Amino acid sequence: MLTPAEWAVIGLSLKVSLVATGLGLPIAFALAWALARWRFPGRFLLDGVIHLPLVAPPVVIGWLLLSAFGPAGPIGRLLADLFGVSLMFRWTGAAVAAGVMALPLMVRAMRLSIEAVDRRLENAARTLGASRTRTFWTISLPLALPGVLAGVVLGFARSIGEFGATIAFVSNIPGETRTLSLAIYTALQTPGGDGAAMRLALFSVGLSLVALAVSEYLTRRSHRQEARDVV
Amino acid sequence: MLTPAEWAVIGLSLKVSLVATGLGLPIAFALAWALARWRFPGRFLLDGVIHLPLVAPPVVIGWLLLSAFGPAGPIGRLLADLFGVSLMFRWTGAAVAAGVMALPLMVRAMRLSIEAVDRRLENAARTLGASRTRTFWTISLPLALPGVLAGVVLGFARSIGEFGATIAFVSNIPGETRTLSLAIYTALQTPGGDGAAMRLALFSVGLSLVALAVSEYLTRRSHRQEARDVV
Amino acid sequence: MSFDVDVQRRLGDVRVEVRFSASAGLTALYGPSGVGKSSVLNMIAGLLKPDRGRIVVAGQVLFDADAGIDLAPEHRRLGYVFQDGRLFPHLTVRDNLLYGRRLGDVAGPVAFDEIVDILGVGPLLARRPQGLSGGEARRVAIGRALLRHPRALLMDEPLSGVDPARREGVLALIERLRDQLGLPILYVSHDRNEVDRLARSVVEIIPSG
Amino acid sequence: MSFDVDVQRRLGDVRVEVRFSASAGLTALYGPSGVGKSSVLNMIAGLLKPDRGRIVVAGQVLFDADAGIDLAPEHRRLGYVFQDGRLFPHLTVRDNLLYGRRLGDVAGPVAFDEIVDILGVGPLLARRPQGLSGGEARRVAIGRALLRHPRALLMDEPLSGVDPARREGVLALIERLRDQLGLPILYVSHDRNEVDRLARSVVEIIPSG
Amino acid sequence: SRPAPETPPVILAAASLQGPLDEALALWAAQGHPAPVVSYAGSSALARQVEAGAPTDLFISADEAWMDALARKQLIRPDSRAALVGNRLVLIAPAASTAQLDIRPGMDVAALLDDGRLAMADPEAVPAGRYGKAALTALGAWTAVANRVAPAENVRAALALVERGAAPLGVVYATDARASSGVRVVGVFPENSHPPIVYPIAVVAASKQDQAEPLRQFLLSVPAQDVLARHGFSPAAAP
Ligand SMILES: Nc1ncnc2c1ncn2[C@@H]1O[C@H](COP(=O)(O)OP(=O)(O)OP(=O)(O)O)[C@@H](O)[C@H]1O
Ligand SMILES: Nc1ncnc2c1ncn2[C@@H]1O[C@H](COP(=O)(O)OP(=O)(O)OP(=O)(O)O)[C@@H](O)[C@H]1O
Ligand SMILES: [Mg+2]
Ligand SMILES: [Mg+2]
Repeated sequence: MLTPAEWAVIGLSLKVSLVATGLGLPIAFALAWALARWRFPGRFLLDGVIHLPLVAPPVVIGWLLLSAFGPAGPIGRLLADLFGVSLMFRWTGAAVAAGVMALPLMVRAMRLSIEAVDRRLENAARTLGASRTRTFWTISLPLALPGVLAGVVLGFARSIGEFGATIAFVSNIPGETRTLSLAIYTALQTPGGDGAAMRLALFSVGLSLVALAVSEYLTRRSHRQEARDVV
Repeated sequence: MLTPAEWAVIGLSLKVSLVATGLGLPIAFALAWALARWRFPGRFLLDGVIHLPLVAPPVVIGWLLLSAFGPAGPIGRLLADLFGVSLMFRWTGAAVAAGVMALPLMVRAMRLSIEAVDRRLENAARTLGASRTRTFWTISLPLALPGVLAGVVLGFARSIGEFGATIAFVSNIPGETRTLSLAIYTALQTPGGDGAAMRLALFSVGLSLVALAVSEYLTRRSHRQEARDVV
Repeated sequence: MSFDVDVQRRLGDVRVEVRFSASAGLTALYGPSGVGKSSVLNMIAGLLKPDRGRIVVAGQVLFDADAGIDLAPEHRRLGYVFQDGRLFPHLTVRDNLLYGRRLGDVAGPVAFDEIVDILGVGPLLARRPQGLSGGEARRVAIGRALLRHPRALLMDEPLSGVDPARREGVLALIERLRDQLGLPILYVSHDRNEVDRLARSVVEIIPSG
Repeated sequence: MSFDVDVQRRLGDVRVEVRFSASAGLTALYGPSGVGKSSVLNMIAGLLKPDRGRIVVAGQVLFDADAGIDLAPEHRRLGYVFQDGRLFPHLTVRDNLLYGRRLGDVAGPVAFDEIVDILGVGPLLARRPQGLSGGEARRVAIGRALLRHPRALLMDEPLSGVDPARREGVLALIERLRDQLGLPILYVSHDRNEVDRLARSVVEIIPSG
Repeated sequence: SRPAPETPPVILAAASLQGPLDEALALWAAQGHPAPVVSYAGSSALARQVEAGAPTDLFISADEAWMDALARKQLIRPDSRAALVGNRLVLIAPAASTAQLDIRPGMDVAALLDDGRLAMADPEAVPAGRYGKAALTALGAWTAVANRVAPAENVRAALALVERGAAPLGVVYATDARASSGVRVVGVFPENSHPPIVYPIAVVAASKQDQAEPLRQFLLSVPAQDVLARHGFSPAAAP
């Protein structure tokens, strides 16, 4: 049903999106936590910067990434000098692009849930001898879980769909940066490629439905409620 | 500092984004409510469809909109026959595109907050004589407000940044559908257009910072907490 | 009969099964923790649906499984003081108190100012529930239920957390509602003193099965 | 001295100002609603920072504004039964009870099984707090604080909502902790009977200016 | 055949070359060379990647402007610049349309549009749009349609607007029109009505790939040009 090339594209998309969401998750959570819990100078500015990838057209973000991470860019040079690593034309660069674009969505969802956590329960944990760290892991984080899962789903879906920043940053290299979205674009650029594009689009949708289902399952498990109606 | 043409672009962007977010808000809230509160067959599918604009590359959504709302499309024909209205190449079409792309973000944020509303408070309102409707307006909605505001900010920012679906659906007509994002894209297409693009991008960012600030203000006002530390 | 209750409902492993008829006045509902007292109040208030049974309050059938009657909570006109407070966090104390006030009847059986005075919540009116002390919140909850101008009262340990000084005033108020207005009251308490003082009849629920 | 407290703190318009020294045994904190009893417990527990003052419990300085001492709540080793319960909704009753258990000391002064038995929460162990009745939740909260193996106890109306049958057992348990283990206990209650039975000394807080 | 080098050459090519170029490169690979890596995207994005120092060997642009920009910055080897292929512009209508028009000076495109719009790649930004504007201007038809244009993101998007009946007419490349069953070619614009449509190719200055120059020459050679011509591209005279 799927050609080997299509399988490769799906595998690549999955890899890129999982890495983008996986690495984005702790960063997004840390940012969400800081925005929800701390008052510090520059807080509003940080909030604005996080929203940037949402507000600017993706190609602008791709271009900014290119300027920063490209071989001539400041971060790109640093990475090359220190680790001999380059993101150019690499799937790692695609993951960075997807992660950056997904970040605002992840942060917002997580922040909503963190702000809803009942601080009195955290205080109760402290009186029971739990350090800040233990309180975080055993109380705050589990209570914020719905937002974390929602953030992960949004971020994963956005990563699967990410196109503009990726193609502008790491181009459209088959097997390396040509994810599902880019493959769909490529197919659409080929005369008569609409059919292939639609097939691929269906797989995007399939992937995200799986992600949705997993998150629904996890949410339900963590909130496994007793049968009693809430009255 | 800004040319009249640039002012026009900013005005148009604002109009398109405000309409997209304004009309999207009740729809998104209704969907979020349904997903959070009701169990119905097809619920999972609905959830998947809502996420579609996030997962598929924007151009695919643009073409789907074109197929549905175009003169030959089923909805397009209906609109034309019933109201003599066409969205093609109109700013209204741009607003529809932006709204569709923003929808998943709005729905998710609102749903998170709706799920966090304490049902026992709603029950208390009912015993005090409030109908379902009054309970909704006076209890459920105010308690879900953080999510509604977060959804509106995300949606507005996404609308400002929306590019791919818009240009595919209603093309890039100056004064009608050329929003900030499309103008930025146009500028980036020509060698040496970087400067103009960056200027415009700064205005996108400015617009969304204003939206952020307004939402922060509203959130804080609605949660105006008494000075007492939560202990 | 002011309360005519015959209900049955499963909650997890527990089976709540209660049947009683109470004449006018205040009826105390008594029984060990977890026996289902709050659940009975919830069923009468329309928040928890009995698996089967019939509920009649002050002559009106609120629920009848066989007849398919199940009045919405907002149509039962009962004042319910919840065991767990449930003040609306986004409203001021004043707006909490006035939430159930029926449009039109500004002057109820007991005036707003008098209730505020008896409960001693006057200085709190402009505040939000968040910073209230335990006893303060409790008194606001009592006031909110009374100001709804109910046809009958359901009170689930209303005086827990209320200090002795205020307690006297509230007890007197309850007696007044009971005697002067003839309000049927169903009252849950573990405190024998309260029950002895207020109750015309005591219904004791014993664990079933 | 088991409690040596001298604190002051503004809360909105209210000024809470309390000074007392309590010798060993159980000390009752008594006073009208809103006078600041819970706030004092919160300050002792380290959850609310006094504007100025000093707190010494069982010989250890927990807070001293002048000396700049302010121990984190988790280092104060106090068992706190909150006025508002605060069970962890995502944990089972068992995990709630064991949350404060210190690693290593499996057998505390009072064994898990015995506490579960006295509190009558055995059948609830596998459940989540959500469906618990008022009295059940209260008893779990008591057990949770005791199983933390505290150096001293803070109890804010711990028996409100607990039914007479269980109350006797819990009272006996508190007496045992007080006498056999010599645990200093600070006890807030509006119930004169409880206070008379348990307290060696009563500290009455009166509203300040 | 020679031993294959470790890394294949990297080509950045305008998206509209996608199918035909792949076919031509397959011939190259069939000769025993390692298959080149090709990235298809918009010329502007690709040119910026070259600017940023991305590791590439060949750049094929959809128009001269971006190649000029790279040449000015000495990012391509000047002697390697050549015209790879050319293309033609056509006026299209939906397949079901009965529109008839002679493409010649003085033609009335506006009348055919009725109250619809003329779909074309953005005349301000996209090469195909610039050529289209030039052609319509040369034929004296631009002023009448200037504010009736639907500027699309690229040629394919313009084609999609016509295919779906959203626009009654469109200006696209001949190569795109011929591959679509949803549109009908109304007429071909005379070659002299617009600047020559050229896809320039050049070796990137920073390339260290020995295969780059042979590959460039292969693409300009008869077998490769035949493949491209079969898809409707016209052979371009070397500049
Ligand atoms: N999902 C459930 N699974 C098992 N038991 C449940 C469930 N929901 C409620 N229960 C039990 O139903 C019983 C009745 O609860 P209810 O709140 O009515 O008790 P109560 O008589 O008001 O007790 P209290 O005096 O402690 O407030 C309790 O034992 C409670 O644990
Ligand atoms: N932000 C605030 N503004 C005004 N008053 C406040 C604020 N926060 C707390 N208070 C008041 O501080 C007082 C002390 O509260 P606390 O909970 O300590 O009382 P308490 O003695 O425990 O009363 P109770 O017996 O009712 O539990 C209360 O009157 C409360 O309303
Ligand atoms: Mg109860
Ligand atoms: Mg208190």
